[in-house]
Amino acid sequence: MDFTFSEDEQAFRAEAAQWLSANIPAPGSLGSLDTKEGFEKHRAFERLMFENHWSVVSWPEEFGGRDVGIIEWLIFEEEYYKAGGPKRVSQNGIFLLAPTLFDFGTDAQRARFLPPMASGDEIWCQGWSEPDSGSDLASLRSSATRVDGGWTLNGQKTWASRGAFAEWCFGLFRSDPEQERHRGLTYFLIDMESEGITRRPIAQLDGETGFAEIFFDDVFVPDAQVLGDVGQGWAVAMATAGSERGLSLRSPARFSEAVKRLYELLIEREGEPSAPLTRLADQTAQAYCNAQAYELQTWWTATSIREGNGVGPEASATKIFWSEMDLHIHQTALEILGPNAALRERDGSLSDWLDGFLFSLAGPIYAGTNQIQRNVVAERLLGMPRK
Amino acid sequence: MDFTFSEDEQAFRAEAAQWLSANIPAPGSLGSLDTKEGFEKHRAFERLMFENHWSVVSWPEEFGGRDVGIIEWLIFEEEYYKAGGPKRVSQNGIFLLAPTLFDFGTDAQRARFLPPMASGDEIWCQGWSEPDSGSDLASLRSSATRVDGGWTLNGQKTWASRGAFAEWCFGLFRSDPEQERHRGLTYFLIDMESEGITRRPIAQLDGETGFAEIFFDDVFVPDAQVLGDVGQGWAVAMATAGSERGLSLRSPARFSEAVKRLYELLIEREGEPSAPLTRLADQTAQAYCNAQAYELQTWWTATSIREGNGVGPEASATKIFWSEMDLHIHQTALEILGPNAALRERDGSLSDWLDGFLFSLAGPIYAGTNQIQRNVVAERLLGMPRK
Amino acid sequence: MRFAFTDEQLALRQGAEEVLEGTCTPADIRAIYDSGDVAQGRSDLRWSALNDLGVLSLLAGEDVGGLGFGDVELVGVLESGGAVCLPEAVAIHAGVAVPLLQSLGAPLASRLSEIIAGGSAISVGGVDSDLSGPVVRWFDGEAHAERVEGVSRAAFFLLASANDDGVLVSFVPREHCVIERTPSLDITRDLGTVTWTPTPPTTIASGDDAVVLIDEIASRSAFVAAAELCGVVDAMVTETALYTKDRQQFGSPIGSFQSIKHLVANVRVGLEFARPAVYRAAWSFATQDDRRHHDAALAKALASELGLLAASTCLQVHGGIGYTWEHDLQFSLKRCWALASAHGDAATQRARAMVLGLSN
Amino acid sequence: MRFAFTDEQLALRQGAEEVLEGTCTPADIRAIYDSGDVAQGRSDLRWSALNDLGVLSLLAGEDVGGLGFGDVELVGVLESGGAVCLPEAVAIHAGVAVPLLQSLGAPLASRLSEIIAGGSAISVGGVDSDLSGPVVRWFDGEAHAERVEGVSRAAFFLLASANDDGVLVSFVPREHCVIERTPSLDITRDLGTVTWTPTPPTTIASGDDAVVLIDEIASRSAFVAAAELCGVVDAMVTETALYTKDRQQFGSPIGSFQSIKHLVANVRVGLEFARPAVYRAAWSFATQDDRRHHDAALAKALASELGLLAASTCLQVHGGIGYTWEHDLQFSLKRCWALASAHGDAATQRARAMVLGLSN
Repeated sequence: MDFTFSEDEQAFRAEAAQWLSANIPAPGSLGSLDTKEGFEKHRAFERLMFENHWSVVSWPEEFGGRDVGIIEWLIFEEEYYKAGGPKRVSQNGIFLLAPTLFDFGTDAQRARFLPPMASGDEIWCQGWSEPDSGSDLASLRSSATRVDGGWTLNGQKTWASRGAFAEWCFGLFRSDPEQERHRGLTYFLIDMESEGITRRPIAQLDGETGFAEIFFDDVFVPDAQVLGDVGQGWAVAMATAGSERGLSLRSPARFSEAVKRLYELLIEREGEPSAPLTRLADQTAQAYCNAQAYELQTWWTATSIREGNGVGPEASATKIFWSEMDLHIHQTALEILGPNAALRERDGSLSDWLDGFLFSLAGPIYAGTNQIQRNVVAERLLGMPRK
Repeated sequence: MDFTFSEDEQAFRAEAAQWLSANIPAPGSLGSLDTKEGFEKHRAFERLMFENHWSVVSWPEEFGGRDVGIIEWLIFEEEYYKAGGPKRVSQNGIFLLAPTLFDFGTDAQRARFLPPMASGDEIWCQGWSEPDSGSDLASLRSSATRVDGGWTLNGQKTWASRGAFAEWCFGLFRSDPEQERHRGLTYFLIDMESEGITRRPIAQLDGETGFAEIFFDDVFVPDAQVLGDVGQGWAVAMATAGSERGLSLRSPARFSEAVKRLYELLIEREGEPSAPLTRLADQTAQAYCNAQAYELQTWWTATSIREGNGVGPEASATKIFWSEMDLHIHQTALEILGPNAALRERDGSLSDWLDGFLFSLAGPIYAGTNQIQRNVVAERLLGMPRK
Repeated sequence: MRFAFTDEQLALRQGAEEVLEGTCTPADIRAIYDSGDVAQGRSDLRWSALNDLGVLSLLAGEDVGGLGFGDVELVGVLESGGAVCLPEAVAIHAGVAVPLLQSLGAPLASRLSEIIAGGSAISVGGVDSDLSGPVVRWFDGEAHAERVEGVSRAAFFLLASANDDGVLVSFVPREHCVIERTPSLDITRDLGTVTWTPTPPTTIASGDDAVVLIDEIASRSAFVAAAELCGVVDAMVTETALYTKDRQQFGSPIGSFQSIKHLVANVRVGLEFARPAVYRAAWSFATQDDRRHHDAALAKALASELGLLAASTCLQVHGGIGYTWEHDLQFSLKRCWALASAHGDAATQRARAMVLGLSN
Repeated sequence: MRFAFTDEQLALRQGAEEVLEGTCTPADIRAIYDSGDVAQGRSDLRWSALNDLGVLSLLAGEDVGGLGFGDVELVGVLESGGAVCLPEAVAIHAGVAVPLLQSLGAPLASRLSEIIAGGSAISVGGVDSDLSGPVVRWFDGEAHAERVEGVSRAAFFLLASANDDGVLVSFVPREHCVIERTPSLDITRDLGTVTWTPTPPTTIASGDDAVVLIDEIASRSAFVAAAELCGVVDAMVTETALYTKDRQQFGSPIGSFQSIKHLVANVRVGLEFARPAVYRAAWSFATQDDRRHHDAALAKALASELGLLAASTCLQVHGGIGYTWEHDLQFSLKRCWALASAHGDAATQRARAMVLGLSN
């Protein structure tokens, strides 16, 4: 056990911090990811990061990364959130698809897809859920039919974040109609400009179009865009499912930075906390301890991953923890703000805390509801009976 | 709607308060219900109450009551707990069996059993659960076999409160071995001195013998001690099951008196509360509001009962509420007491708060676990699907 | 002692429900959401219909044209309004402004009579609920009241203010006020900041009288919000339970999964215990019982906590679809969040209830 | 940066587990419970076995006969002790007293050396954890330390005290103390009140030095209790999950019911996040990192909260049988309740962690 950062790690941190402090755009200046204009501004920042090799630090250099390990990736994330970095418009691609491409893609696929993914030139959206397949992903019905040189896709996907503007989509389709549930699915990479694709943006609670429904009407996808083996889509998708539940989408710095702001908000309302704490100060202390615990558990997991262990069902525990912590942080902030919390700004926009609260409400729902994750923890970490 | 107490109600309250203040024994002077000595002292107090017609105020006068309504019963309970009345050693009989006797018993049974029940001369224990039938009561296997003039009982019952010393037991046995689950059960009244009965006291978390296992080895019960129709035991038992879950075992005054003591404890530790409340003061305020809500919901339910409505599945909501409130009150008290909470008194006994905490832990378990009660609320109050 | 409604009271609630069923449909609420402006709603129709039913002047005396009823009659109507996320500030008008003007007696009777006859709306501002008692706006020439409800429709405002000289309550016609509307997450809440200059002619209470009146405003505002919350939670939990019968996952309706059952059951349990507290507060106001401030705080504490629990639970049970603009659940969610913090949040009100109830 | 144990560290933990498996069985704990007195346990055997393994002097230097290891080696041993509800106060001896005496260097070296050679026990008293810093006993002639652990076995006591002249830490042989045992709900915790008269010969630190030492005692006590809590919770949740496979109701093992699954899963999630905090604190103590007070508070805050959650959950899942004296679950329940409030409860410690971590 050693919590000291090596000289290399410290140098990496310093370099990242320096570049980020000089280049991170002013807060709010990129606008909302969910508008076309904001989307393009975010994309431009991704390109700037890519050009300076900060977009995907843990990737091999040939694809635009720095070939550093998971520890350095976490260091980068810490500095990114400390510097107030914006949401990553490319996150579906670089965090959710890329690990699968590295594990299951062909050399040609990696060469074709990874660099524009990292540069933001091609933004990806996810095509997992269908209207009748939310938590029960294995029930999906969108189909892939064998045709000459590829497949024809039909059906409907939903909850595709970034789906309103993305260039590419990755998703699972039923390639063998005879098979049920987890069998007979294939993983496809789909050009969103293909003929037969219609997208319908879906507005969220905040009125902005966070996701889209995607309709597939005889969409042709060539064989070169099948990821992994035909019929093995479930295994391919699940091999890296831990990425979404676990640390890659929710690096600890996001929460520790949020807790610092929460503490400032508390002091504004109640002054410096002193013992015995008030209820709101105690809730803030809970948020603080949870964020610290999450950071430490992340280093623990990262060490384990670096030493060759995969991400197991612990990722379900992680997903439960961060999503409920995020909700708790934002609920506490709204309580501190009191009756003004539910107001909009004069221009009709949402305050950062209210916006964050609405976003945090989605946490226990997406990437497998927390109900499903608790089943996984009980069955796979504790060996409780399935039925 | 009218929250004013009538002159009769006020006179009843005054009379009860006067008698109770003059006759309630000094706190702790009766010892523990779970020792033979304490049991007998509690029984003696029951007799005193009975002689003064305070034991079972809502029963007809012929059985020792005052024939008053549920509102007066609640008034009596309020005064009883305000005066610091001891636990009722006769509660299984008067609160759980008596309503069933009134509804399903024969005149002869009522005449035989009710007066000694009310006087404490005959204390009853409950024979519902079996080692393999806890929440799943319908799975019980103890048997009743038809013999000349009555039935022979065999099997084992457990969690019989007061079972170590009680004179009588009421319980369900499977009288038709061909039938399963809720069918083929019969409700029996059993003399605990019958040949073939063995009792084994079970010590609780606090080391005292709160309940007993009862073994039935060819125990003869005459036909006169069948309550309701043969084979109809489930319906007979369930018709008044609401009594256990609902208000009769847990009159609101128990909790409002506990909350007053909690508030005093809080002030001892932290002084008078002022805004913004500390965490412990806020928890105390939650306890206060819950106890108030419980009291009001009880008046609401009592009015409904008086107007001829039965106790429905709302009793499950009531059981969840009081059991979790009771736990919350005691957990808060222990937190206020800090590290001294887990100590015993010098003589090895438990403090009232620690004793109450251990007792409150049983609340979410017995009389149908709160998991089962939540199923009932979901299915019967909200119409959610059973399967 | 009888804690139940009369048939007449239940009939009045049913009458309000019927009017609202016709005039305040989910489509009406959606029209407001989609336009982004509560003033676009079909509010005149609704307001008139409720006025015709007598709901708006339920608590005014028959001598001034009201029905001369009490809060026990009103509370069911308030719940009905909550259930449909009523955009008009009926609760504040009928449950706060009208009874307070009525309580001031003769001097205000003719004004009240005119208002009732004209079907005008009164709104209330300048009072916040807090454990330390009502907080009113400091002013220097101008006074500002924030988060006043129903500003677009109100013809009159009942406004509290304070400066170094003491406390005032004013009754101010709209034309003497500057109104700036405040956008809210719940678009159907017609909030705004009201700016006015307190003058002797508009003063209806000062000094100790004003302090008493402000206390009544704070408690009544908490009570009516608690009643609305019970209404919206009842509607939400009923709709959510129905949704769990229809939505299939893993080959079964999701309502058959125990985890979903227990989540929804917790909301139902909370409602079972919040409602009697709200009804008790209604009775305390109706009878001017000394307990009314305590009872209002208790009711709001329970209802606010319930509202937040209901919102997060019902959203979680609906899953992604509940998170969308196109699902009507959002109306109730946003109403819950707004009402839970308005007029004293759960923590503030439970502290108030405990201190009023236990410290002697 | 490497946050994991070495093979050697894991082997040491396993060694301790094996010793405890043979010497601290549920039957051993039951014997104590049934006799009602911890002094009736087979404690000499256990103590010697742990001493032979080197566990008791793990943190003492090799020069005084210890193993010269650090807290990262110790923490797994402490968890193992928690898992079996170890009746001896090994955590206080090995995790608080020994390292603090070791830190005082030469003046105490020969005493420590003798203690280690003789296999004697040291206990610690007079310090409470509190957000405002350690609180020590006021004395006037005599000083009293309450809730001292392991009083029956301790040959020496490390005792903090204060009066108007300042703060002292004394190192007092048992024969100079009056010991009154304190009955506890967890009968296996050997608690008592220690009374002594601080004298110059027994003083090992005074003034600022004593304040620093007391701070170390408070933080180390919190850390070792947090480690024990993780051990007991791990054992409880594992046993409870097994129980849910065996216990049948409604024709299925109760572990197949979602509500039971989710209750137990919540405990497992808590453990997943408390443990790394405990391990981080171990590293901070091992390296005398400035963060150690913060890290100890964080670890204890998380572990105390987890301990209470685990106790109520595991009892609920066991149902009535868990509520009985004859089921072994009671050992873990009572250990959780005791440790959760000892050395700073969750609320106290999370306040301390936040203030140390965020206020600059």
